[in-house]
Amino acid sequence: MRKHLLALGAVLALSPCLLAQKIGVINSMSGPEAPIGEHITNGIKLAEEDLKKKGINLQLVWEDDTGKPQISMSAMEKLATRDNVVGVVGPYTSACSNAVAKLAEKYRVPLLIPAAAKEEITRQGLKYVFRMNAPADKYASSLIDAASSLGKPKTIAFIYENTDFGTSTTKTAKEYVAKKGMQVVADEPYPKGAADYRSTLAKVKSKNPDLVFMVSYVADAILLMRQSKEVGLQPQAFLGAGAGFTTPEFAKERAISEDVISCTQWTGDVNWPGAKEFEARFKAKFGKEPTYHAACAYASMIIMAETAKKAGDRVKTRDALKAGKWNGVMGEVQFADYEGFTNQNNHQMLVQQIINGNYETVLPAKFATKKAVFPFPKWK
Amino acid sequence: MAILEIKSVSKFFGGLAANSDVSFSVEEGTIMGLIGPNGAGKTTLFNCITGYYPPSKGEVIFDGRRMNGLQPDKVCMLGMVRTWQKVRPLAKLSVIDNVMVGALARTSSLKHARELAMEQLKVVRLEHRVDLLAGGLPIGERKKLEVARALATQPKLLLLDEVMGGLNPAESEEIIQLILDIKQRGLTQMVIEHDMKAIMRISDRIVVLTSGEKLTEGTPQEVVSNQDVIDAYLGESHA
Amino acid sequence: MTKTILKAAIGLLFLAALLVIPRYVESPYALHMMILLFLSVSQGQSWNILGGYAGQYSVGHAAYFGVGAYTTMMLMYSRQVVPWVGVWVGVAIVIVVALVIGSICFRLRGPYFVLASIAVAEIMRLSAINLTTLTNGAEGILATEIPAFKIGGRVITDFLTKVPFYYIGLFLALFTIAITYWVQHSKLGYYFQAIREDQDAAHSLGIHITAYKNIGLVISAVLTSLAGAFYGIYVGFVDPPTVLGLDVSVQIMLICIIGGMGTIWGPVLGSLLLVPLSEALRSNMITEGLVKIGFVSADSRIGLFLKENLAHAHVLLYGILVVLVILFMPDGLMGFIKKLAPRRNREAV
Amino acid sequence: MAVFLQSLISGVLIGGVYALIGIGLTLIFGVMRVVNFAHGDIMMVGMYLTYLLFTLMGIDPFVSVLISFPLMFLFGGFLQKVFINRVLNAVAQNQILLTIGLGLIMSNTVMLIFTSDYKILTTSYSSSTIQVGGGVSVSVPLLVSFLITAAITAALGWFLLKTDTGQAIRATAQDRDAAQLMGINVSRMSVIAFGLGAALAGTAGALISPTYYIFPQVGSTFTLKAFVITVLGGMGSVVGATLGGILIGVTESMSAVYISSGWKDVVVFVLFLLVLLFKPSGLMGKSRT
Repeated sequence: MRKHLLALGAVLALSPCLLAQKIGVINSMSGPEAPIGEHITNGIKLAEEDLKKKGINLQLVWEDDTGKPQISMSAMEKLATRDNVVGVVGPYTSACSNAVAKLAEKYRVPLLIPAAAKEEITRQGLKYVFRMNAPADKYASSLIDAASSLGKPKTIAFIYENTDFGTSTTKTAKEYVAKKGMQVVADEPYPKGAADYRSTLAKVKSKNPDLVFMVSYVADAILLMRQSKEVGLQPQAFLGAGAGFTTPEFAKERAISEDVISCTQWTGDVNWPGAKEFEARFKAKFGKEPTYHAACAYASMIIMAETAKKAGDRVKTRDALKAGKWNGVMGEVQFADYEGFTNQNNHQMLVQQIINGNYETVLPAKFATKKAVFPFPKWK
Repeated sequence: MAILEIKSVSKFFGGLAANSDVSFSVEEGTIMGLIGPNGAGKTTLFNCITGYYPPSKGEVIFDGRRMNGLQPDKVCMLGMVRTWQKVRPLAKLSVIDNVMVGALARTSSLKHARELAMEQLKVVRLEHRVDLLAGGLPIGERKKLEVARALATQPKLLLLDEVMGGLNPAESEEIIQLILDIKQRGLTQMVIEHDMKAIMRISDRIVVLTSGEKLTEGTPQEVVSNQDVIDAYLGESHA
Repeated sequence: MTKTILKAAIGLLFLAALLVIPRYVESPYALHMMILLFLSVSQGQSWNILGGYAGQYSVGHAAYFGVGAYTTMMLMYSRQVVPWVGVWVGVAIVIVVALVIGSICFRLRGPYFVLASIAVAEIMRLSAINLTTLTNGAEGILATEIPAFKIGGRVITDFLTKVPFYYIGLFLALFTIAITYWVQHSKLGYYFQAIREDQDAAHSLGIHITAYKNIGLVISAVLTSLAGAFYGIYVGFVDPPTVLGLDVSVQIMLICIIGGMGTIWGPVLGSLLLVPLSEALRSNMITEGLVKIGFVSADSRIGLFLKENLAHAHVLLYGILVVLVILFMPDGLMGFIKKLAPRRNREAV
Repeated sequence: MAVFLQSLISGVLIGGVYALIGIGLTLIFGVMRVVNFAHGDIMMVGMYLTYLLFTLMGIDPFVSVLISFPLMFLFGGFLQKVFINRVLNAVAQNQILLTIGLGLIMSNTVMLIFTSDYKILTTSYSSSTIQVGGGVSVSVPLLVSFLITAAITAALGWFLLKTDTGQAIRATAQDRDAAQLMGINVSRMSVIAFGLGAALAGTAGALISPTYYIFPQVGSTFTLKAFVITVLGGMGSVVGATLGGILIGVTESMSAVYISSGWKDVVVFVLFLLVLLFKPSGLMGKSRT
């Protein structure tokens, strides 16, 4: 006990010297977003461990935003002004990231957002805001491009949860299919956690779409596919845009998840440096397969910590983030300005399909592990 | 002149008649007693008169105006106010605030309302309880508070529903004096009461209700000597 | 008499202190906490007028909060209407909404009223999600910058720091307190309380129940919508769950009930307790504090457990707090304090 | 036509489970006049119980009802005795807040224990269906849960009508004071009623688990639904709650098809308000004066 106190005293006394390593984390650790928040937390914990091995001792300041923007803002205020962090990794949700981004700019705190999908976040020309993951439009375009390259779909149905993630992804998807000349035959937002999608799916089935495009988190993804099977919805392909369709839990439901096409920011089998090891270690440590959120968070923390360590203060860290180039579990990372984005990592999305219960990358060709199954086989 | 006329008032609940075809009128400045066994429909009649229930049939004419369908607040503003058989103090308000709520029917100034309320508290002799919470008063004082609150609305007709119920003889006597005082001030009253002795003393006329119907009407002397009334009451006490 | 003067002096001193705080406190975090406190006071106080005084326990105040926030933000976002104009449009809409809700819900009493108020707020939330062209749906509305506030071409404030928000928040909180004070010391307050204590008795004393309930609702709703508008502009982002969700309604109600309903200082007290408490729990300050004073060590099992879980558990503690307050201080903190204070002239007989 | 039939069938089947939640709430309200805002959370506890029994002991969710029903009954009785009983005579808003607080405690305790991960129960029959013809299918687990619901409702009806305890509960619901005067142990009836309410909610949770998913915050949606159902059926009316549940199930699935899945909950709430306005005693309730 006394030893601990002494150690604590030493840390407190030394803390000004350690200022450079103080990094904030804002994440949804409780509240409705907590399940995914946990992956981000675990990803960062693993990064902390690895950084320690490299001799970078991090002092992380954890902040829970409970998934609410105003609380996220409180957290950012606190990190920026009270804890004097060098940089911040987080928050998870788009709504929170959006709210926090402005503050980061105001206080000139480099903010690295690991996994929020909303495009606008990095489209406001904010100099201190960086994003690791590809924004929502990439989900839509990579999936629809994949389907178009596999067959000749003419009609598409959208089923998506009526949250920020669901609607914004679908919005960009609708714009994209309009350009491609596809016809939208159904547009069905649903409230998260509705027990029964059968009637909606029956309605979609009656429109006989070539593609069914879904945006859902894992539980609804499983439910939607189960009930699609029940009502006999039979398109050429089921396209799952991120989130729930790329989780191990979903893949485990083999009766309904086989041959579903989805896209993701990351998988364990891709040949990006350290990806496979990351997956294995994550599984060993936390007893769960990592989601792309975990990988994004891991990579974000590694980049933020290493950069901050070298740069020292906030402004230099920002400049270093802007100038740097990395190659790690997320592949090549560079925060670039393009197509109206600022400090956005132009991340390569991976299109994958569940084949024999495993996620297999099917596109782009250079990362492909298996050939795609198309069209979707008849339900058994 | 009759200030209140009840014309063939009936009130049905589902198929049951709580009041049927009751008619009588109350002269200005008098006290009308309303008696009858339990369940005779006395309180229902009060509710019909003061707007809590719309009468199913018949008319209530007050001060030359047809009252059917008017809400209780409107009835009060027109000058008819009631008290409750089971007292309803505004428990978390002080005694003076309770009475002020009544007085505010006639003024919007709190200062004026306070003066009016103090006057009425003096009438019912509660001036020593001004700042207590109404919920903390003993039953006798609560009854008085109800009367003061009703008086503060400056009614032309005061309807008292068993204002002596649950009181000891001394307290009842105080209320009787209070009712007679109020009469002295020229206010018309209609009183529901179980205590026959009391009602005989204060009433100018009495209406007797049984099973929702008017049995008879007359001066106290006429009513006590009426054979039907005796039967009804004996019937009740023997039951 | 001297006591009143003393009270007034203390009050003025407090007010003066609140007014000069931004001059001496530079930490935006501290100011932010103060702003949250002001927001909470105005929310709680607004609810107090309808719930505490008139006794109509609305569990749907998110509807007014959200409409206020949304109208201001929508006008600013899509029509470039400056917020201090947009706020009044919000107020106008809220009055209409409140009267519609009032005419529906005030026909109902007790639990039915509570349920109806929830249903209305939920309809508003779902509408905000579904009317995408109007509200931008679930994506919410983000305002990246607020136009500077000018009078006659002179910039009064450009909203770049927290200071203007601090003063607006302070003004809003004081304004709601003043309105509550005014209500309590007017005919309205007497009538509201009469309705709360006994609706039938109040009715018999010449009180037009529905009219006064609606007046109470409109005052309460307008104040809530001002708080909502303030929130929207301050945070710069609104979306359906954060301004129209059921937990917003519950939160608004809790401030007042924990503090003490039907009293002027109840919501202030409630906010003083809840805002710092939830912040302390959320940001793990309690664990840090326990570690610092040496109560637990940071690496011990208990220390680790607290560090891991206390931040997650803040809603749990919130729930426990609510249960304790209801069971042991049904009149809220104010009632509890009053009970502790000498009873003076309140004794009966 | 296939779409219509499909929606009708799944609406009715889901409605059966809703009914069970509604009946629990209506019983509690009937006997105690307490609006239980923790009802959905009690259901959530039932779901986790089912989940535990399934994952740890491999007990089929439908079979586990036999275990979870009595356990949830005890849990409900405990809640009543320790908490609800103290506020029976308090003002309505304090009762509501107490139950809200209890709900928060339940959902967040569960979150601490199980994390907020979504749990999915996958049984061998989770996605099995029966083809009825005309392209219409019926989900097997949903059909089974509907049948169990029907059986439980029937048993409950028998209990309330034919047994002494049941009649005492009904008497208490009708007039608490009169029941007390007649020598009925009112506080015991309250414990039983709350226990039954909790057991029914827990059972509903168990029955819905094979076709739904579980997370700590799942309760609030169902709490709101339960309110709508009970008011629709008439607070305190068991038959009303049964019909109300099915009506809500069908309304939801029909409006998802013919209006929009985004608006279906709005339709339900509007229906709720209309009933409150024009028939506040509920579709099956007797008007009280």
